[in-house]
Amino acid sequence: MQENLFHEAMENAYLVQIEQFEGPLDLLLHLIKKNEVDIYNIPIAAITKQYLEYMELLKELNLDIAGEFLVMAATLLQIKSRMLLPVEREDEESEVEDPRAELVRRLLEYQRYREASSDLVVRNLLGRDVFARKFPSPELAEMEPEEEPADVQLFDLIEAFRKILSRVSVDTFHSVGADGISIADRISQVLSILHEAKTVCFDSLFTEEMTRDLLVVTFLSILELCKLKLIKIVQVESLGSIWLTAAATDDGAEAAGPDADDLELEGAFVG
Amino acid sequence: MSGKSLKAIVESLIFVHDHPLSLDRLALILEEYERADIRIALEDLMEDYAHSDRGVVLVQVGGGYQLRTRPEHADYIRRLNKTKGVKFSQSSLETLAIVAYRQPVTRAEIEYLRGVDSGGVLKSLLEKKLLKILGKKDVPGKPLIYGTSREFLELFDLKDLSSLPTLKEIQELAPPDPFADQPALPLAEEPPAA
Amino acid sequence: MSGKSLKAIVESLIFVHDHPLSLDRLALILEEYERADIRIALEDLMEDYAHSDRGVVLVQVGGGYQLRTRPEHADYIRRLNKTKGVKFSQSSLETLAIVAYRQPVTRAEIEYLRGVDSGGVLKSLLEKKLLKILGKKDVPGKPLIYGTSREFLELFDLKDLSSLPTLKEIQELAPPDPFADQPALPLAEEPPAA
Repeated sequence: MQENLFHEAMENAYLVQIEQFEGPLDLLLHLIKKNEVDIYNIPIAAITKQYLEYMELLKELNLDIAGEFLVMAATLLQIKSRMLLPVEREDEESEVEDPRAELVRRLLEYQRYREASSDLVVRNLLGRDVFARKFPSPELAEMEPEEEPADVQLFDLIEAFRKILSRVSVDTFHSVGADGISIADRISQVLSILHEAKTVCFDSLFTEEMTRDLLVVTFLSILELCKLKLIKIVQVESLGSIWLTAAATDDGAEAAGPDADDLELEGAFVG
Repeated sequence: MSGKSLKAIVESLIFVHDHPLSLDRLALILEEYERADIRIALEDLMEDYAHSDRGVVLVQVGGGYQLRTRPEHADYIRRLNKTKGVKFSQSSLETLAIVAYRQPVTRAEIEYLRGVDSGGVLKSLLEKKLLKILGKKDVPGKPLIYGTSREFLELFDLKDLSSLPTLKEIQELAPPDPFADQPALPLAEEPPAA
Repeated sequence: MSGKSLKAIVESLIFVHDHPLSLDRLALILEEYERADIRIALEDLMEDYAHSDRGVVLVQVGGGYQLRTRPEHADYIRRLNKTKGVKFSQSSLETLAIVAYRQPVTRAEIEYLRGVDSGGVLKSLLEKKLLKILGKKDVPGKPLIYGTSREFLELFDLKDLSSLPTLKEIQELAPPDPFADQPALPLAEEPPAA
């Protein structure tokens, strides 16, 4: 009777979106409820069968099956095979845990939060059931506001930074730009140019045929090199050309290369 | 009639503020008044609102006091605002519930409990400001830890986190079923009373 | 106590609306009530407010009805405004974010990233003590280099700079989904109980 559960359903053409199941735990709870079985004593063979049938159905419909569903399928099969092993009775003291125990704990815990979430949604929600004055009162608007930091979350800060980066250039902070060159790569290129030429004109590092991405990468590489004190930037006269020179190398600073910390910092922005 | 009573002052401050106003904040603003007197004024005000048949009630929510409309008037106000109000997906609600009860909590813990990837829903709840990043957990990998925000309390009409409804206890041991075709689970952490 | 009286309904509507609410508009919203009754409710409400010593008054203004705080409370309300913690402007937030993530950083670098002059906003963040000057950069022109302060950490409730979440950690929450545009497919539901 249960075998054709889902196929029957298809024939009945009851349409429902795949989102019906939040995940494998949700699906399992659904099957347990539908079959009216005791969650503490799940008939694992029957439930596994139905679970796999559902997976089969998804496949037939050419739907992508989330990895979590497959992992659970494997878990169910493993539990099923362990259930078939004879329980060794000789050692009464060390009780062998039921193969289903871990799964049942997870299901119970999940069910608990499911219930908690339905308790939440029936509360008097602000903006749905109850309303407050969520606008600046005219009394306040008439007064001079004084800016003081308070109402800002960490997430706002990260979001602000993300927006800046996306505005500057999508690829600027990507390790690989359109030219397939990262800031780190460009840093070493600029350094080797400087090794040979000792002094180069800033403008000569930016040529016409370079893409915008490469221009930006080059610029950031130079900034990074300044920060690492590996190069010096000199402008002889106001509005005159800018020259780059390798920083003094006597103390071996150059050999040390970019500071590991700084590179890590950089890594944080690379998507 | 003078309106210069402390109770009236407190009422006007709560009225004009667009978020719940805490006793601490009131005490800071009304520096010439004793904190104890402000507290009494608040209690009086709560009492007044509770015993009136007015359209507005004073509630304790999100760590402060706020004036809100009555739930039974929601329908009329929706007509005015032309909004249907917030709607949550099951995944958002599950995630909110888990974070609310288990905070500070990591993404991995949430995903273990829900059994599915929860990165997207976490991000969307952060964007809605219902969750916040509390910092990083002091374990290898330093994962981010999450908690609920003041906005969460405000949205769900909660005075504070301790006023969340108690999470249902998980029944630890099932009564053995003599008709079961499989042995009952020895799930109990503690042995059953022998 | 029922709160379902017309007077209470009218009060709640006036309360939540951000502009004066006219009788016409009220009559339109409360279609199941007689305009004459709504007018009476409004008059009753005016009467109630006039004879109470509450912090809020009902006034007729701009062709409608509006709840406002008592003028004699203006001084207290001004104090609320002072400690209000006005939201960060976008420019402050951007600058703070750049300094937080790229420190030590010069004004030129900030301006390169933001694409606009940032002198004013830097100054204001320095005054708020959220940023500090770390020193001068050893390059021609000796530009000042900026970093975040202890107050910055306190504001965001951070133990130290290393607990600042990275952009990568946030992006990892919801990596771009290549199947995001895939429409939901119809799927059969369980059959009706036969």
